[in-house]
Amino acid sequence: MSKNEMIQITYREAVREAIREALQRDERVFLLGEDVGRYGGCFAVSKGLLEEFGPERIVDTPLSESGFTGAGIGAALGGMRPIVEIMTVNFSLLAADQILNNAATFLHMSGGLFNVPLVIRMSTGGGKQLAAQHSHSLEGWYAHIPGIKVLTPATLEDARGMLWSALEDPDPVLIFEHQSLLNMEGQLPADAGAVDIDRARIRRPGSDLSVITYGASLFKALEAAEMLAGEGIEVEVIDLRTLRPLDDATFLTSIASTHRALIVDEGWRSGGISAEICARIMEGAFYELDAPVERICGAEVPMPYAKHLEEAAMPQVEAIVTTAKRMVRSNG
Amino acid sequence: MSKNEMIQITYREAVREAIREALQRDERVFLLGEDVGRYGGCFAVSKGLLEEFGPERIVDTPLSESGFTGAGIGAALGGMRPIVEIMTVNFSLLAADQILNNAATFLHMSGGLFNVPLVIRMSTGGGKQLAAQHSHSLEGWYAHIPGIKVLTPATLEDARGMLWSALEDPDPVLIFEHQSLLNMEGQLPADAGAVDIDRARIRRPGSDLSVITYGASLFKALEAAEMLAGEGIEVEVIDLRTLRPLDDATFLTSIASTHRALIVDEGWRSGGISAEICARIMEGAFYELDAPVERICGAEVPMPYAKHLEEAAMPQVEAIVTTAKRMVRSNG
Amino acid sequence: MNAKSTGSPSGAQVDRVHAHHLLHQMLRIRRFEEKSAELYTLMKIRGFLHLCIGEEAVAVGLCEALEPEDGVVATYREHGNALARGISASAIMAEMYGKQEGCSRGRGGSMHIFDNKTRFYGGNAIVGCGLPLAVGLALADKMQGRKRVTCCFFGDGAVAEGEFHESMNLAALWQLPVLFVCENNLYAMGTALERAQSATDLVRKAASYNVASSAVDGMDVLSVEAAAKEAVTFARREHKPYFLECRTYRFRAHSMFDPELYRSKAEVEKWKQRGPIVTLVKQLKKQGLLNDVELEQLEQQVAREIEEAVAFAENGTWEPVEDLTRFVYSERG
Amino acid sequence: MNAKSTGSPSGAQVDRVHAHHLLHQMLRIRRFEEKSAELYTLMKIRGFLHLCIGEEAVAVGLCEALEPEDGVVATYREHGNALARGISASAIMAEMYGKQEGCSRGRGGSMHIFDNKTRFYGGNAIVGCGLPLAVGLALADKMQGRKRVTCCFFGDGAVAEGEFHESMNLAALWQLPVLFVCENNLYAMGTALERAQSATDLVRKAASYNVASSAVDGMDVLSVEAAAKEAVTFARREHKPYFLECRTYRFRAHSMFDPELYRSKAEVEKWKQRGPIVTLVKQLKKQGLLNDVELEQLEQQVAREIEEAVAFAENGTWEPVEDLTRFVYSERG
Ligand SMILES: Cc1ncc(C[n+]2csc(CCOP(=O)(O)OP(=O)(O)O)c2C)c(N)n1
Ligand SMILES: Cc1ncc(C[n+]2csc(CCOP(=O)(O)OP(=O)(O)O)c2C)c(N)n1
Ligand SMILES: [Mg+2]
Ligand SMILES: [Mg+2]
Repeated sequence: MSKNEMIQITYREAVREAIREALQRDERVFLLGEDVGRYGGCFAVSKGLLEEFGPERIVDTPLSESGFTGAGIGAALGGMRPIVEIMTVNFSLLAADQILNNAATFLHMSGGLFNVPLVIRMSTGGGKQLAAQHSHSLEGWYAHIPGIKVLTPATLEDARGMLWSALEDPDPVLIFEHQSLLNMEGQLPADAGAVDIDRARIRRPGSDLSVITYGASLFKALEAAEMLAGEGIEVEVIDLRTLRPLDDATFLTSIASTHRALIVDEGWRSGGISAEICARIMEGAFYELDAPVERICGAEVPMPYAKHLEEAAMPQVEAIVTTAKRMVRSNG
Repeated sequence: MSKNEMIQITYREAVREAIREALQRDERVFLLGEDVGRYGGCFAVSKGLLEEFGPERIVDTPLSESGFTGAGIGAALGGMRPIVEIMTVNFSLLAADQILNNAATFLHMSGGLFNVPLVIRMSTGGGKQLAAQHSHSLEGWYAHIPGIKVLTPATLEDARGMLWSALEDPDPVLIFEHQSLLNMEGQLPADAGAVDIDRARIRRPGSDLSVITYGASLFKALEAAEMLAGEGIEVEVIDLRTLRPLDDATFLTSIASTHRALIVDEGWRSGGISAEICARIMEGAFYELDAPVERICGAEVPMPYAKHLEEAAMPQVEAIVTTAKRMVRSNG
Repeated sequence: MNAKSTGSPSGAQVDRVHAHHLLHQMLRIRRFEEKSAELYTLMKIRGFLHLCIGEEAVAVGLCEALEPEDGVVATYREHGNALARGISASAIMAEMYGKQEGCSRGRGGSMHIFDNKTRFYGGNAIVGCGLPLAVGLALADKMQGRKRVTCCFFGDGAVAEGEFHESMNLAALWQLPVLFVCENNLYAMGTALERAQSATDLVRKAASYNVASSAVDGMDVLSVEAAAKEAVTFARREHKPYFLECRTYRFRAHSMFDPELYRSKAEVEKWKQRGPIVTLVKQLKKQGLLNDVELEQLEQQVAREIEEAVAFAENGTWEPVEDLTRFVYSERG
Repeated sequence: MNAKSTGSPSGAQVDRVHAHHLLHQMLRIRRFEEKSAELYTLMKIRGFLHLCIGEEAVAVGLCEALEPEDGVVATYREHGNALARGISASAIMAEMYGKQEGCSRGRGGSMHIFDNKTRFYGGNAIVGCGLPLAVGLALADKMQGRKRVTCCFFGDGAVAEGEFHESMNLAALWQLPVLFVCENNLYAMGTALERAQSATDLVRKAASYNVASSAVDGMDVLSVEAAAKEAVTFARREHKPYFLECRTYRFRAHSMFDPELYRSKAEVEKWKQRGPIVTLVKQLKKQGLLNDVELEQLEQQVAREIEEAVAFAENGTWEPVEDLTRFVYSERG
């Protein structure tokens, strides 16, 4: 395979390739979670890995989220590099104690003695009509916790590249993979590898408005930007990529030239990452703003099952377009 | 006892009186939690109640936070009005699944059929050198969750009065009692009773700066306000009282006359309730602001044990004074 | 696995009318779910759809043993429990269509069936999360001096969750009439019981909490019914929990996205031979309690009911989008 | 409660030097904690302070059985475990003073003692949260082909937590050499075991996970040591978990804020008669293995160590406030 060759790949496959590469590169890496092995992963992400790497490295667990997440922390303390998979973000609440009270605090409360090089992957987000116990977007909520890092790969490149960087990180890293992106297909260099996990990225440059987003909402923002461009409005679309630590420099710089910002976040509005972005802009770019920052967020409801209600509960392209137009055309 | 008689009472006693009154008024009310009975409550809040009301209504539980919180939800569904006590907010993470995935969503996912009239009380906050697994302020974090209400009584009046209103609420209500307030003593009318749980309160009027806070930080803000008054700066101190739903009208109105706002929150800064307040101000009072809103928050560290570090990790009067002065004297 | 059956053994004489009733109930579930699978491929039903085909005897046998005032807590694989409990096929079907005439107004879908008339508390899609609820419902009954029983269904997979442990202990400690019904179908998604539990004899676990227990052949509705009646009677009379393991098998995939790599076709076929419906039909025919005409009549009755349910769902209406944020908090007034 | 002791029964002949060593270790813990209580009233130590006075035999007996490369996970009542494991009294005392010379730099305090040289992973103050960690540490050993054992201490109260259940199952399922040591002192704060567990025989619980187990008289250090050695040998050789219940008693309050309303003075006195130090002293004297001079020498040696520890802590320094946000993330480079 030549170096510059591009391959056609899905998000799901990109994550799988990332796991496979990690397993090959570092024998301390293993995958731990419910149905990651024989079943092939609840979303078929780890399909085939058991056959390739065997049950010692692709470890099926019983339904014990707190137990196996804690075991992941222990294994990390014991010198391994576990990748813990929690099927869906809602289930991770069963492991919330281990994540906040142990993984995030261990280094600090031991006065720097014991770091926890653990990666936890989970699926997040709505759009699949899975209703109130399988559809939430809690990555912004987890981003409140010091001691962990929170990654939200949106693109194929990040799906493929963030895992290795996370595994090289000495501290616990949570990776949120949006359910609705798994089937997304596109081109990726055959030799795609690790990417940085520190910086946001401008996915589309523009001068009229900064749209700050991440995860599956990125593509809605890009679609909206395309439509807006048709009307002469140039939107700069920023993919946060990492919600903790939050790279505010990138969006503050953008706002210094656009003077307007719109945040698009699938998570619930109140106290979500959208609020923190607002606050950072307040603190870091107040005098640059021509108009107040606005937010398009998930409705503050447990996710409903019915398709039309679920759609109404999530940020949509139309709302981004309408809001962006209003913001740009108003004179702040 | 005459109607207007004032009694000397501590915060701890005020909470106890509230529980006692609820037990007397409504036979569906009972108290459920670890060591609430024979031990008298880990912070002695429920001392004496077992003797008065018996083990059927003051129910000691094993160490099973998820189990007994879930049992509280079930009992509420079964027509009772349980008060679940979780000793310390950090332990509530063991019950996070029951709180978010069940209590907060039950009404919605059942299409309005089943509401959950449950009250969960827990202690919160730092200042007692209890370190990284007993000292956090997660009330602002819980305020992210639709379907629950979040109360943070700071005053004796609220400690005494919020419980009954919470019990009359048809939906789950979380009450956070700050550890460091339990010994606070003061005067309260002998017949003090229920208070509203919907509105913030201005605890000290002022025209130069709105200080928005809640819980134990309220008293730091009031102390700072006193000192600032000595220097001719009149600070308006707002006690949020309820973090969800957030009464933004009160602070937005205040800002409309002060044009400056400072938020004081013991919780971690990023993505805390301070961020949401910032965002609401951005959205609702942007054109009123003479200067960017500022935040004084808990440092983003798991709480350290050493006294001087713990103090440094929490908002302090001095920082409020300094910041307020700078904000008022600068010309935005 | 050899299921030791307790309670009335199969082959015993049963009342004809009652036998037909049991068969009818199982057929309702079977045909309802077959229809649901079809509607799923037609995209009328979306989200996750978990079928209990093969496990009908458990739902039917248990619900027969319950009184109307008893409570039920179930899982995301709960169509059978809901139908057997008496929620109408129409309300469930409309729910899966996402229509506001659905039992949960279309907000819950297949995984969140609720009903207050039959005291059906979900439809819970977090594995294990229903168990503490059942404990609390029973606690409320005890506190209010009511003689009700709370029946809590959960799978073999749920036994590994901490909440199983906490709930068993609480129910036993507080002497609460909770009937813990483990629908042991040998797999949790793709994880076989012996890969999930260090000790696979689940009844032994009950003993470690001092909870009375038994296991029953979950493929034989008469055995299940008998065991359930004993268990419910015990719970109600003694004011104590009871753990009933029903050994059963799901014939279909875990959900609609499951290539079933973790078990062999032969294993599935073997269990299908012991299917609860074929077994009962064979037995009743042998005993002269059922003939082909009667069976056909039952099938037609069921077909009509399901046709009506689908029509009801099709004719159902969408809740207005403006109502999205209703039911986050109760409406007072 | 009648503690059935297993392993070498008390009264057996022991090596003199070793016996003195065990006594010395227990005395170190006892005097260290007595001093800590004193320093607490002087406000040199703050936060929660949980003393293990009365339970010294458990910490000492267990740590004797461990190899240096083994791992230890403990609770917030862990001064004894830490001292017995070999963390210096000075480092622990400085930690409780909040000085940066403390074993956790003063960031942890009494509830969070850590040490990497002795592989002491806390000092965990969420009841039950250490058990999954121990499983993971043992999993890492298994994966890396090391023959180490992980010893996990926890109280009787922790048995009610879901994490106990999940951890026992995982360790047994994966055949991991975790030594689960239940320090059963009959109370979790004010909650007596029989108010926390529907079945109070904890060893029976282990059986429900197929985990080998035994109970030992936790007031007799020789019995504990013998049982611990058997358990550690089993875990290391068989690559399997072991559950050891040590029946013991805490003589002091749960923490420094505990009026002890939940138990009688008489009960406490009765247990004090069986205190691990008085028992061992009596036995050794009877066997002619200890005389008053030797005892006094041991006491003096301990007193010097503790004096030094206090001096070390007093002379320790405060970490600069500017360093507050260090150790939230690792420092690279
Ligand atoms: C806490 C939690 N973890 C994981 C899942 C995903 N999941 C749904 S069903 C299931 C298997 C459950 O197996 P079992 O309890 O045996 O019930 P069955 O599906 O066999 O009826 C899993 C892992 C979930 N819903 N909740
Ligand atoms: C999850 C959790 N719940 C509650 C507490 C408060 N708490 C601290 S120690 C304790 C009692 C624990 O009893 P046990 O496990 O028997 O240990 P012991 O204190 O007797 O050594 C409790 C309830 C806690 N630290 N963590
Ligand atoms: Mg199953
Ligand atoms: Mg104890």
